[in-house]
Amino acid sequence: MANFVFWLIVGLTIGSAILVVQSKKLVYSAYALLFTLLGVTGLYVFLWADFLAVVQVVVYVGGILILIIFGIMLTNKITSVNISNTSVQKSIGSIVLLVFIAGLGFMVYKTPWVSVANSEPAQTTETIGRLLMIDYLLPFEVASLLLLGALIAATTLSRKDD
Amino acid sequence: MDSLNNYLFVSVILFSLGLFGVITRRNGVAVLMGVELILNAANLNFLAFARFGGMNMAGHVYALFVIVLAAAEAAVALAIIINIFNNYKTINIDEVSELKQ
Amino acid sequence: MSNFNSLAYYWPELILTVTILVAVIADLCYRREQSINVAWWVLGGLALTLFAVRMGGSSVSPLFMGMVASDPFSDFFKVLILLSTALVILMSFNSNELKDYRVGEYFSILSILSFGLFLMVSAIDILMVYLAIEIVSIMSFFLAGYLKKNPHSNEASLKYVIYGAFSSGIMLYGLSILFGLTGTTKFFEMQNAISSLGSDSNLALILSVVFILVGFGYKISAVPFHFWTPDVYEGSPTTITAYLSVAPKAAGFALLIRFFNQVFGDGTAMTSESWMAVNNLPWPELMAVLAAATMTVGNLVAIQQNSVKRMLAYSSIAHAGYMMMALPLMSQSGVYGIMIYLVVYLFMNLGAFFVLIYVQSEVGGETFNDFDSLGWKMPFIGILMTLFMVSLTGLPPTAGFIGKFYIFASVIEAGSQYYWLAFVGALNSVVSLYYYIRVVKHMYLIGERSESIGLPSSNLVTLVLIVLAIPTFIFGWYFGPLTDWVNQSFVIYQGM
Amino acid sequence: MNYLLSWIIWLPILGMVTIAFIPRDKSELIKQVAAIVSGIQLLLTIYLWRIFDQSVGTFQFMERAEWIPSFNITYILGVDGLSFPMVFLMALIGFIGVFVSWNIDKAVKGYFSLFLLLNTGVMGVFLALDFFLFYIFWEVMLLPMYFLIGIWGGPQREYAAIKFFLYTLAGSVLMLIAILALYFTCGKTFDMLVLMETAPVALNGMLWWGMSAIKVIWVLLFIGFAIKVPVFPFHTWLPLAHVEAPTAISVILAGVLLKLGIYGMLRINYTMLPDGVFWFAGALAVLGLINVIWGAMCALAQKDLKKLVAYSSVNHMGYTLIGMAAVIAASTMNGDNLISAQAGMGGAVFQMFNHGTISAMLFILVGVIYDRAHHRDIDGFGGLAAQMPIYTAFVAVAFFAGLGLPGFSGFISEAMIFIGAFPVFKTIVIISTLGILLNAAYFLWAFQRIFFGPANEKYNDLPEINTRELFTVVPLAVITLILGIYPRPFLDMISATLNVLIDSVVSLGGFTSAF
Amino acid sequence: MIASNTITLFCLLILFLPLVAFVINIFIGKRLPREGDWVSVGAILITLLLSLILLISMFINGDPNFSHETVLPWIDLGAFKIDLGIWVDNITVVMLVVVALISSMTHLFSIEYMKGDIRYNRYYAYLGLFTFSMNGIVLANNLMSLYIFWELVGVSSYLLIGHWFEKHSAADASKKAFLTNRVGDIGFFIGIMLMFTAINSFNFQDLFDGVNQGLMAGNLLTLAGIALFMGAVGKSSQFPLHIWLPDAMEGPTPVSALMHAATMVAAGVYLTVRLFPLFSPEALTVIAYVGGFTALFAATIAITQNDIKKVLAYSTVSQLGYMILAVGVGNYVAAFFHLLTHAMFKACLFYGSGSVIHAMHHSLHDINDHDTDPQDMRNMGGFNSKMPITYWTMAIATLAISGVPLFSGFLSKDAILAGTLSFVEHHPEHLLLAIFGFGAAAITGFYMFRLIFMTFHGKPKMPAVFKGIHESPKLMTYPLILLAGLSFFLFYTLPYFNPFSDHGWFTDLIKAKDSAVPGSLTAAEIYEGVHHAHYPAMALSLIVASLGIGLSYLFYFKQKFSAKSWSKRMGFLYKLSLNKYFFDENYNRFLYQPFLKLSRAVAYLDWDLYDKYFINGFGRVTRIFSKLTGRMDYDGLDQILVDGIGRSMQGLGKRLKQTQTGRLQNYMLFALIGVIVILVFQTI
Repeated sequence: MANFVFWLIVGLTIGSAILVVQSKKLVYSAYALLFTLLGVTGLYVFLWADFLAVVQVVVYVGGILILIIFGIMLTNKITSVNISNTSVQKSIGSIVLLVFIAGLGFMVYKTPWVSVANSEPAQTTETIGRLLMIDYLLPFEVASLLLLGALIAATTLSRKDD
Repeated sequence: MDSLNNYLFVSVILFSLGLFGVITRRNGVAVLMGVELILNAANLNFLAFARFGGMNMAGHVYALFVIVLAAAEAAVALAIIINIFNNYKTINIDEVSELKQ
Repeated sequence: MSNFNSLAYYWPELILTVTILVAVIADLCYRREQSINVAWWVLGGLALTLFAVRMGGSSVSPLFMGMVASDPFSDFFKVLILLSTALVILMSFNSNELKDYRVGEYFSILSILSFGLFLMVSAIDILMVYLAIEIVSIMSFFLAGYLKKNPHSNEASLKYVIYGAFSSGIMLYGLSILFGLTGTTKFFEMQNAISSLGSDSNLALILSVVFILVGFGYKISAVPFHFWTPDVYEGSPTTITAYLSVAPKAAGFALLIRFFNQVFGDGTAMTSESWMAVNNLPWPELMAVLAAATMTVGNLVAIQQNSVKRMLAYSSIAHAGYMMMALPLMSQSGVYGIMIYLVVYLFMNLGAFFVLIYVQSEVGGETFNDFDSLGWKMPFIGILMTLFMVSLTGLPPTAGFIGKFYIFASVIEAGSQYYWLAFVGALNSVVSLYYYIRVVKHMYLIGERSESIGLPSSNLVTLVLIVLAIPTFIFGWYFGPLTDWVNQSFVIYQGM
Repeated sequence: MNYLLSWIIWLPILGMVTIAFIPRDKSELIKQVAAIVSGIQLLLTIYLWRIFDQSVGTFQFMERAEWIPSFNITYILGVDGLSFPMVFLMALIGFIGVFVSWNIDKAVKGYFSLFLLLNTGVMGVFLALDFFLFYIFWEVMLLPMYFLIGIWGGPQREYAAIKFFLYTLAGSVLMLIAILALYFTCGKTFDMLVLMETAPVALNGMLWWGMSAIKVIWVLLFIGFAIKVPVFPFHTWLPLAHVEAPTAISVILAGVLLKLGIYGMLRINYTMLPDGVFWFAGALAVLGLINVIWGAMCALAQKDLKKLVAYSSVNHMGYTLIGMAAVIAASTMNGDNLISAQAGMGGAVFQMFNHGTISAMLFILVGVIYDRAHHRDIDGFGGLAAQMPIYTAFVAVAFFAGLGLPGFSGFISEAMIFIGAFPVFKTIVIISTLGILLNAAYFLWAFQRIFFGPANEKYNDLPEINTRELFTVVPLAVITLILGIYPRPFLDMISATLNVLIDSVVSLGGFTSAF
Repeated sequence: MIASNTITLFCLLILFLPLVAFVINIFIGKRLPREGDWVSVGAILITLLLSLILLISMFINGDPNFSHETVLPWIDLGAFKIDLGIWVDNITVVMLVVVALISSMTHLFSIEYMKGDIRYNRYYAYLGLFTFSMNGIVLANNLMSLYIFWELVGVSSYLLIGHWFEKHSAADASKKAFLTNRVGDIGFFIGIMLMFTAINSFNFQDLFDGVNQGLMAGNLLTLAGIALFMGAVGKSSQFPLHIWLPDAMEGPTPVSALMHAATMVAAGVYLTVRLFPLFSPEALTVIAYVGGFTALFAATIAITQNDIKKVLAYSTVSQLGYMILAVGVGNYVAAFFHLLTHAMFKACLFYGSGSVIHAMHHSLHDINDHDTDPQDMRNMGGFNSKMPITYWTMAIATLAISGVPLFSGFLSKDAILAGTLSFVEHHPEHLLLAIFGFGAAAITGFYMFRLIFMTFHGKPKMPAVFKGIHESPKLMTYPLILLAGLSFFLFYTLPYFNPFSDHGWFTDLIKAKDSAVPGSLTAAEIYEGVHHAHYPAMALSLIVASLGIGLSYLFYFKQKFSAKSWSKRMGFLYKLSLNKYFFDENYNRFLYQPFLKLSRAVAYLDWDLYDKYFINGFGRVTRIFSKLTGRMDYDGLDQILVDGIGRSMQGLGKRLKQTQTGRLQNYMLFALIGVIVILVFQTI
């Protein structure tokens, strides 16, 4: 069952990802991205990353994706759903795509990854919190600075006047 | 499903699709979506390695930061795209091309 | 070192943080017309930061639980970053392009950007690396597109953001693989883990190295990750172009050196004569080829530009190539060479861009033709531009020669297998003469000689240009202090 | 005077700074300052000559100062019998050059500043004994030259200037690589005196990509120097640069700058890579031969007088190369072989000096007629001898000196070169003696076309050569003549150094199994 | 008896006084009274006086082995040394007198002849320069100084031939003289180098000793000898470098007399005389053939020339050939003897022709005729009545040159022919030499008398001109008289009076040296042979000379035969002779022009091909690369690769055409391709 669900999620993720990059309509792409992100979230769950799964849903789906859709809407007439989303150099892109899949897949296949057996922790939130407050305090603080900067940047750029 | 490689393969595919999207899409927003795919692929890697590396939480923290940064980046990127739209009335990045000697 | 203890060594960054906050707040307080005054706050903060950096002594330790390192090596780059930031801010007063905008954010974001650069040069954890690069990138996207009403600037920032996101994504993917291989995010732990990896993992290792190189290469604009450079440099406000061509590049090199020595090195300290790449990583050949390609492409394309700004953009690619020549050697003198080159490059390149800014504001254009007979009309500008151009070409007795000299010296020192690289470098500098001297040609040899002389309208411009010109000239023949400084700064945190 | 050599080098810079403070409309004052500064420099070199010890073959008046200790870069100056004549030549031609450029009226201030800067660069090259210093001075010359040709030159000046610049820079970057290679293989020093001792030993047997290191470095240095000489096939910048440059700059270019190449070879290649000398001497002689014949034939076909003179430089410098190659005759430091080596090398050095004075004279005279007639087309004159007798006389002197007439110094040096090189390169010398016929042919033909024949009405009222111009030509003519009659003053000065040089080539090179 | 120091002093004075005159005249001559001719004349007269003192002292001394050498170190580089010096022996003294005498005569003669010339002072200056250089050659004790003065003589010749440079022909002639001489000088210099390389000295005595010791022998020595002889070929205008001398007649006639008849062109002979001990028998054979051939060859040209000076010029070439022939057959004393006598009578002939031309010139000037050539003998005739002194002196000189007994030419020519005959006796395979010698003797008589008859006898061809002809002033006729006087045998046979034997002071004091080449005949042996052949040669030469003179008498005096019809009858040969065997034309066509063309081709190659395409090609290639790189870099693969693949794969280029290729996408694509390439590169 779990196996089935896993493969289902994998299928969903990859399928919608293909749609993201292939769809001729931008809005469809955006929706497909939603499913990809959700699928990835599912995989997170399989990877025992409950906190990250939540963050993924909240930030990615709830934040970034919404931003993207806003972006689409702001740059087009709200009413038109068929915002064209054409592609270029598809053929050579496909070649690159295949090369990368093959090459990276081969790499993944060849490399003897470290694999340590471990049981599923009850939850990850506390550990992450601890890490953030101790080991990764500096990045945590710096990230705030980054967000401040991004905030200023985004607002300044989208400010209508001056 | 309990194999690291499964996750890695998925991530590989996502990554490659992301690259594909980035290099083929004309619409700036769509290109951004490709970037998001790449970031997700990387995150998937981090978490997978974290799990199969003995629940290495550094990977989780990393992934968390990646998500945060992705958000910030998306915000700025979209602000820029909107700006572009205001000036060019298009966001097809290949049409935004006045810069040439 | 624990987080709390680390603060004692973190004065520069703390001061900078305060500066950022002050700037942001000050920005809120000023009206639009006065918003330029934010610059003074930032300048003050930068001065204090510089003071703190210089006072910081030569402690060598990891800070914040091994996130960043405090060492003279990073201090060296911090000084460069502060200098270039301060100079760019000074020059921004005179920028024609910024006149139409509220500039408070410009300065506060610049200070955040320099903070990101600080992190870049001192990071010893791949998380910090990514974070720092992202800060720098995001702030740069914004600054490149600062001229909202200017389509070129918009376009630059769009290209920049997409290319930046793309390459940092690839780098991130490489980092994730590296994480998978080593199970850690800290440089030195990674190094240990890598040195114990079997040869089966080589493929993954190489892949991750290359992917990471995409990110770093993008920062230093190395071929083939340089494509964004000309467009972004051309479209951005010239002040920002100047800044981008110097500060992030310097930081990128610092990061590159530190990362590759400490993660992929054989564990030998960089301060020893030379180090090896682990696990038969074909790093030297790769870097040599990339260096050769970078400078050749940069130079060749620069030749046919008609815009001085664009020419300088391509030439900055070429300069990255020169510096990269010293990377494959993995030797102390190579890193010396890069450090010296960066100092020199800072002065001459900023000088060239600042003259360009001045010319833009006075003449109103940035093509070669706008420089016609400028040397006669504005002798001061003409002489300085000549100096900068000669220095960029690398002719004695200017600082540019000293930079090249040290780079070439390190290449030659590495032995005869790298002589070809030295030849390529040498021929490239001959090629570069052609387009640099073209500016001089337009200034002096083309157009009517005018009898009326114009002096720079702004004392500030004069001052900044002189500040840049003096080291460009002095270091050309008296570079003892420079090498001493580099020598003192050549202390790198090497793990506990 | 303790820092005599430094004074000689840096005095023009002082002058340049002084000029920088003179308002630019006071052009007379600027010229006077330039003249005074060069005059003092000339006096200093004459004083140097008075106190120069001719019996010593090693360096004198050495100055040594710390510079960049971390890279073993030192400020070392010194003069010996090889460099002194060149220093004197530069001082003299620098001084004369100021007067030749007296009627420059475009951007006088810039012109003389650059002129003095050029002077410093050239002096520095001749006096520097630290390789790094040498290279700096070597390159410092380029930029002033670029401007002097590019701003004050003829119609194609931009092209000529950039061509000169690119050409020489291409040579000098190769030289830089060679310098660095020497530095790192021979004990990390730029001190030429040390390198002269260590390099032959250190490089012995070293292989780079299967090639002898000595050969590689030799060739790199050679190309760098050959471009300056200019040795065929690196010579094509010369006619152009000469034709386009203003008179005074042509004078300096031909009079001094071309010597830098030969000087560099003798100073560096010969002392540091003696093995290479033995390897390359044959090629050197062949190149010299090509220079001689090719230059002469090109000169013969020229229609522009200045270009003719320019090609004559190519021709004349060829003799020098042949003479230099003769050093390998002296495989042992005694007896008959040494005679050839001394004659060849002595002739080469003497030829450098003589070409300096003679070609300077030629270019000044070309400038004189160009100033008056505003063209240099050989066929466009005719019969000038009747209209400008004094000028004609000086041109005759210069031409005869140029074609190696006995009584002028050029003859002695050429004869010495031939005599010296003959035992070693019989065929080459025999063919190159054709050069002296061709020399005569192109000079006399040009002379005939310009001065002989019925007077050209167009030039009836060309003013005769004036006092200022005479003042520039006469010293050169006198020197050429005096040394042509009695060369001892010159040859005695170089003789001791020459023997040291030959000794170092012969005793350190030629026998090692480097190849 | 003169002290050794005094000899040195005298020689130096003789050498440098003319130079002083040169310097004074060239710089301030114009401002001196009479344009400074008195400076030169004074200097040369003192020189003459000093030379005569030396000559007298030689007579008093009576020592045939007299020798005096002084050296001055000139170049000293340690091992490489050159000493300049003077070497005086009897040959030198005689030669000095010849130079000083003819030079003085020229100086005097020119006072009238050159009167009113615009470059009068320079003319005298150059004469001084020439005298200085010529004396330098005479006094030199080593090859290097000899070569130096050799070249200086060349340059003074250049200057004097080109004295009237407004005439293109004069300018051409001067250049031609210099360049032709240089060709010979190259050989000369190669010879010097060969000698120096083997013997390491330039000094004559050292060279003789060296050759004697066998430091140089065999073919090398022959080669060196021939190379040295090249110098003489050039200077003495021997075949095949004889072309310049006739043209050199463009110079003022006194100059022709001094340089191109009596002294300078004799320098080549003097050289071979001086260096005789160095020549190997093979080299001498070459020399003999060159000389003999030239003698005959030039004589055949002289027959048909109409320009009075040209006739004399070819006659000079021919006579010089004689001298060279004498050296070649080993009888070099005879060569020198002929040099001496020839100097006198040939100078006399030239002055005579000068006098005639002077008269013609003035006469033509008076009737305002500027087209008639004053030198063409076809315009003369019958001048003997108007110019008796000139006529008689020239006649005497003609007799001398034709080898008529009682005159000096007879003696010296006879000595040469005797030597030749003796040589041929010993080496019958070289019979040709004798034919050359005697043939030339016959023709000499013929053309010289033709000259006299055409000029002074018969009817005046141009009566209008003839009217204005009158004798030249005294300053011109006195030298004529003096030189004509010196053409009598007496001055050479004193203290003996046998007009048929050259036995006299000359043969007593000038003794041949043995050849330094081991195995050669000694001087005594040669003398023996010559002595033996003396009378047959005399008889033969008398016969051929009278034959020539007789024929000439019949043709031109009696006009028994018509020269015109004979010239028609001889057709081709006549044309050959008249056109000097087409040497100039052929040299021009086959040497100069091709070489000039080659030079132009080289210059074109150098400038328009090599520089433009090869050197600038670097720049162009860089530009092209730059453009290519730029396009690759900026425009992507310019839609060829990308579009091409796209089109072929998708089959519809329409949409791709509508939208241009995404530039930014291209950038990223290339980055990825770069990554792939790097990866491939890295993993392989």
